[in-house]
Amino acid sequence: MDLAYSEEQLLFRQSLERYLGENYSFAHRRHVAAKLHGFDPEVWAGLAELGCFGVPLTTEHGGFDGRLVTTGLVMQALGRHLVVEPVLGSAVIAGRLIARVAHAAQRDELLTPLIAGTSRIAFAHDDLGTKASLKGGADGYRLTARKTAVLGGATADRLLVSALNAAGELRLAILDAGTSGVSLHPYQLLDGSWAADVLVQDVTIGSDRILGDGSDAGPAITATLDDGVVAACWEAVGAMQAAYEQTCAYVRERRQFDRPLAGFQVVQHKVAEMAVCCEEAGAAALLAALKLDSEGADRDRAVAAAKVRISHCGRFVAKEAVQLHGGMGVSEELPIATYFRKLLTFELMFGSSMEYRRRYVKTVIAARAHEMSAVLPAAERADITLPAA
Amino acid sequence: MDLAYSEEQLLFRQSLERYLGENYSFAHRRHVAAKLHGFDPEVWAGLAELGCFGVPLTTEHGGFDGRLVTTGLVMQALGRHLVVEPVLGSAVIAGRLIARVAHAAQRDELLTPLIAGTSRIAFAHDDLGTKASLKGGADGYRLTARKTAVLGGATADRLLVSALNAAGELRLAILDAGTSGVSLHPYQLLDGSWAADVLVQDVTIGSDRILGDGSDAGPAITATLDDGVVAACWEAVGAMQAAYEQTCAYVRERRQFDRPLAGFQVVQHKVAEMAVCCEEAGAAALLAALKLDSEGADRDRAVAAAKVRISHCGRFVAKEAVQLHGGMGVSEELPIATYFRKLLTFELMFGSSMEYRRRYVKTVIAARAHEMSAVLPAAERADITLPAA
Amino acid sequence: MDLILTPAQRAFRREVQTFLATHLTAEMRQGQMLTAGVYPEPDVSRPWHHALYRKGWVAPLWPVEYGGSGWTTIERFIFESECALAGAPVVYPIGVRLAAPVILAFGSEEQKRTYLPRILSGEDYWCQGFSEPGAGSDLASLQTRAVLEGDHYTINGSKIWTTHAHHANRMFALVRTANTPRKQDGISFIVIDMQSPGVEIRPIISIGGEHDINQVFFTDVRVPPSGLIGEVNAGWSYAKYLLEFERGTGLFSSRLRSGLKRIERAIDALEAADRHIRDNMDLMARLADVAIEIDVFEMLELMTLGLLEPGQRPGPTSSVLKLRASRLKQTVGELGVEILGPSALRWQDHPEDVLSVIVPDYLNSRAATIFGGASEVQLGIIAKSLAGV
Amino acid sequence: MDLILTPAQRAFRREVQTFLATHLTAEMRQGQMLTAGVYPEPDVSRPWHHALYRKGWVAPLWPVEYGGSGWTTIERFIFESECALAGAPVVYPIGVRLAAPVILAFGSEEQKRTYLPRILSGEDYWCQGFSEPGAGSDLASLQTRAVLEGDHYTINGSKIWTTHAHHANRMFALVRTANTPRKQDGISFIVIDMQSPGVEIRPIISIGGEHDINQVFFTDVRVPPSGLIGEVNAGWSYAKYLLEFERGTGLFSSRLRSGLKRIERAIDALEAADRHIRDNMDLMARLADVAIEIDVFEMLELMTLGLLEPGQRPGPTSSVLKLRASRLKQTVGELGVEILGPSALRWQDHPEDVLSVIVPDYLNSRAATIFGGASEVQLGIIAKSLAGV
Repeated sequence: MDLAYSEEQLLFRQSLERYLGENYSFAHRRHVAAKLHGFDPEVWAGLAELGCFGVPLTTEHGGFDGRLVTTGLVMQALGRHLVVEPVLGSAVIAGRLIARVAHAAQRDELLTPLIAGTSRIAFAHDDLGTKASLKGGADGYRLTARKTAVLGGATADRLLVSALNAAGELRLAILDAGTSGVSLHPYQLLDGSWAADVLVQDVTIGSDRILGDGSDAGPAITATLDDGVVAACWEAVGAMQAAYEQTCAYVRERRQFDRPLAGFQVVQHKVAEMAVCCEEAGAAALLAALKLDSEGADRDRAVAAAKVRISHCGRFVAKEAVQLHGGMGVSEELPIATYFRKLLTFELMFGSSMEYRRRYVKTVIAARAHEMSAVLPAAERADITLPAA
Repeated sequence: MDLAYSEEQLLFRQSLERYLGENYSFAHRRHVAAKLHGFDPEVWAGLAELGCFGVPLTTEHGGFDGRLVTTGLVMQALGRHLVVEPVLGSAVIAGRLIARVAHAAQRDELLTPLIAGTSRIAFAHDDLGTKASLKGGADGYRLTARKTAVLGGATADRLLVSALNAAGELRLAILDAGTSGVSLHPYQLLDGSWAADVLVQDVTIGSDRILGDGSDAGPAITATLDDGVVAACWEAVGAMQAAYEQTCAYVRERRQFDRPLAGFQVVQHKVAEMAVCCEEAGAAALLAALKLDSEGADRDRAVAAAKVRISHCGRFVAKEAVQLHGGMGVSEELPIATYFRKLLTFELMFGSSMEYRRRYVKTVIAARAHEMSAVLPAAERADITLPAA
Repeated sequence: MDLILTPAQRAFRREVQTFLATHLTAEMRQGQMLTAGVYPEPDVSRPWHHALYRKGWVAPLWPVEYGGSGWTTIERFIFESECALAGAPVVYPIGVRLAAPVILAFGSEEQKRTYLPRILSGEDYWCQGFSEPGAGSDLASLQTRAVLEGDHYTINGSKIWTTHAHHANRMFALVRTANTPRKQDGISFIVIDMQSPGVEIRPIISIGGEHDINQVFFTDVRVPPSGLIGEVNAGWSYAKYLLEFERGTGLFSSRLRSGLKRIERAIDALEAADRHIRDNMDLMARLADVAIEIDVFEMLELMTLGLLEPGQRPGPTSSVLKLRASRLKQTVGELGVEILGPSALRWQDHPEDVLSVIVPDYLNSRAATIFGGASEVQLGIIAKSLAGV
Repeated sequence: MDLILTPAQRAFRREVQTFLATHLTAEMRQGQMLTAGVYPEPDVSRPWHHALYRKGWVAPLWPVEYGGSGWTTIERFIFESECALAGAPVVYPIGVRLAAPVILAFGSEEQKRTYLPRILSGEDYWCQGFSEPGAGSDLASLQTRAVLEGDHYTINGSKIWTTHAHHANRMFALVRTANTPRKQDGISFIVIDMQSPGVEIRPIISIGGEHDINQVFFTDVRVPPSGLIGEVNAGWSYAKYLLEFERGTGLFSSRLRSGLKRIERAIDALEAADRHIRDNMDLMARLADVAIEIDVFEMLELMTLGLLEPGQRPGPTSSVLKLRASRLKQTVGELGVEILGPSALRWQDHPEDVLSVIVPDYLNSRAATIFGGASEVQLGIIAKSLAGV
């Protein structure tokens, strides 16, 4: 058991924090969100240079790390600075999905520019039950799909589109965003980042444009979306911590009734409750990432716990940060309102707490796994029995 | 619309409060609960003399009032003083059930001594699905039943036992508690009052011992249990208010760190939140009672709202009262721990908040009644239509 | 005690319903439905204001001789309930319900003749200049000064969070007219013409993305002494009167109910798009909880205000109402967002329909516990005045 | 960073499991399962204490030369987790974890030789004399005095909330030995023989109906100077050391997990009696929420304490752990009561099984946020030390 970040991880976090501190002011961020469809090429190049896009991928796949814990550190920093660029959609989700499914040549083709920052790939999956279809055979396919809320879809140059083939199995098709027959409706999300609805109307694609060796992509998609949830959890933790720290600073400075807000016991206790929430949320994100980095982990348990608990803690921190900022919290005068929307976005994305709670019931509770430690690996103890009580 | 208590109601409340203040100290209450199976004959006679047992019944039925609002005032006072005697089970539930179902001769026989305090009747209904049965016909019946949690069953002299007849309709049988074949297992409830499990083993009863004219007692039972819930709501409100008031007094008096607890802003705000809860709970109880006193009221809405909201508010008040009392709150040194158990009992009795919430969904939400005022009577407006928006 | 309407009350209700069916247009209802914030835009509220004006129903709380409608509180409750149910626009209250009571109580005859008719007719549109960048809940520390120079006051300083300043032609403001040991003693209440030279308005975008509030700058703005209400340096007591009046006369429950109704319409829209909200028992349980809170709050409001004569103030219980109403507004909004689920992620990408307004309205509702007396202030009042701690 | 056990850790875990399978009897497990409160009765905990003593595993936090087990924090975590999972009795900690660290840090060599071996062997059973009727969270205002009269101290006064005083043969107590301007400066830390003449014990019944706590009266009780730990009038700093040690070394998560496991057993018992708890999605969702909170808390505890050397103190984050653990204990208890539903209403009328212990345990858990540093105190520490406000 090793509970400390490595020196490399700490150095990496430090350099990313420094980069964002110098290059990603709140004013700049506002500009990117409002005017640039959530994408600043310079920032993207900067993040690529730091190595951010290679972090979610193992060296075997051309990446630099491959662990979700390290990916989490990237996402946490992005959350702190409210970065709107589509790192989650491209580097984490599309990147890891390609790594899981693609064959070697496709990996080289797709991941090398993705890591270098010269290509942005968006994963177009959710179709609200309209069932994207992939028809045809070895000499080519026809793809029809209506996808919604594609993260980073507004500025991606490539799309990874999931669709059902004739056998009812999921396949992933690679499409250039500019392909004729593909139309995009970009829009802003609640947190200021940009997504798109994607319409693919009977587009012909070559069989080499199907990712991988032709087996069902369903399990890889499920696993990758879980990775995405955990990455989003870290981003939320970063946002939460920043909102908390800015609130601490604000109540120390702002005076009312001849003393700093921090002089009021009620304010002190609220800030303390926020601190507790931040600690808890950090633990939840760390647990999920460490578990998903392990072999044979109970993904349901780790992901569901993180999403539910961080949603809860994030909601509390967001509300109190706004309340303690007063008018400054409910306006665009400070970043606080944006943190609020960011944390609300996190709650709504990838499914609600209620859904993850149900997932925990169906998998963890039903198997009585919740009677065992969430942290320690499952024990090899089958041969040891206790006397009945 | 009349939102003021009548002079009679206020005077009645005052005299009951005075009586309990003089005759029902916390020490006495403890003695009754621990040693007397929750029944002090002198107190019972005193309450009868004040007219408490006639309040839930109309003058037509030999009672003094018949409105749930006035009944509520009685229950509220009993709640404040943590009275363990079975007023709810006997005077409210059994009394009103008899008034609803019995024919005139039975009413005279049963209600006159009930109101006078010389007879206590317990309604034995809940059988945990074991289905009590009533077999036979005009010249006599045989009753078999296994009833649980019969309020006041520990000290009742008569039982009203519900059972299904051959046609699958509910009937109510009158039994003397001492009848051979009837066995009682008395036990204390969480709030200190006493209930009983009742076992009736193939007991023969005359046809005149069936309440009423032979029609299904089901609707009367449902309505009366709703009345019972509302009465319990008022009792909870009384307990809550007393716990709140005693907490206010305690924090004013008790000193820590060289000032009264009331000098701490966090304590002030907690007490204020308790005050808000008490106000809300009082409103919920009042609304339910007034609605049930009206013709054609939406009983589901009124009862469900009261049970859910008063449970919520009561839980908050109970917890904070204990917390603010510190060690004195988690021990039997003061009545606070007893108020806590009383309010927890209320939550658990007659079904949980979850169940009442479901009831609200099934009846109110499904009918979209929640879009209309809960307070104003349904409007006669069918012929007025608004232009479509 | 009962909730039954008298024949006169029933007739009045009928009259209101008929009036609504005749004068409330689809455009007005649509405008109110699409309002994400406290007050609709003037182009929505003005036509409705005029319709009420012609009927004599604009100002329920004014004396009849000045154009008040002469209603009892119950009638006002019925009126508000029917208006909200019908989806009528909220009458812009800053003139009618904030400025006018102060003018009526403390203004000169000439001020009454000048200002009141134009408030009543809707010709004047007021805004409120209380908060300042350095003075929020601690209002008395305000710094905007008015200096008497010859025949006029010269005003310099700034007000912030000024709702609809960009629509208003008049402002009533608190200004510092003397430096006194006790800050409260040097404040005056003054009327400023918003068209005066030296008044500048900076829009502030709210957390919900709307332009409702502003910062207003005063640079050597001239105001004639006739703009001063009451005595110089006595403004603080007028402001306290105003705030108590504001808190104590609001009927919030009907508007909370229309918030719930709006959510029902959103559910209908989602169901029409094949999102099965009504089958989701988790969401339905949440909806029931909120509806129950509103049911109970409605009764609380009625029993708190219903016994008062028009103009009579309810005392500290009004803080309970303000606190609960503001939290409930947030609860309703939060419920709406949860019901929208993934649809809530689209930021300003909806057609102009009910789905477009739920999220901004929720976000803006975070201000409800901040402005007009923050929750922390209300809790302090409740602790002191109700709980006596 | 990872959660994978090293081979040595896996071997240790295996050793603990084997030990439990060999030495933990059904009676011990049953005794712990039926414990409604913090500590089991001595007849439950003593045999287990002896088994651990023989193995050298009683005192993980003591230096090895005094009989400590020499474990790392991770090993201690594994040990606690396995013990809780197996249902082992809680080792009574007042001697081992509270008295001993103070004696080790500040006691004389003779005191160490006198007291420590008898704590380790379980021969001495200690209680803690801190709180007084007039000194709860404000501990320093204590009034019990020790006056040096010739060759002994004479003690007069009273301690309250003294857990297991009626089982203990020794007490460590804070007593006033001087009247100093700063109350803290006149306090000494002293060991009292509970068999001394003048010691009287009054049982206090807890909110859960148990006799665990007491008031202890001292009337001219003689204590030799050898009972004084460390310097006279320096007791306050020892007490602070003790409290920090107590907060910072507890591993709460494993015992919270066994609380959850106990609820699972209660569900099994209810299902066996035809109460279908596992089909109730509302209850299952509540269960999932609580299990998730415990999962996350377990990680929080591990990451807070896991990097520390044995004996090293974690600083103010320990207040986060204490706060969360105490609230979670209540949450677990409350969940248990909700699951019991109507069965929770029977007060002390269950057979001695798991259903009999859920309600008293919940009720007693209300003390968790009061004793050992109330939540309000922890929040104050967190605000000051973590948030810097």
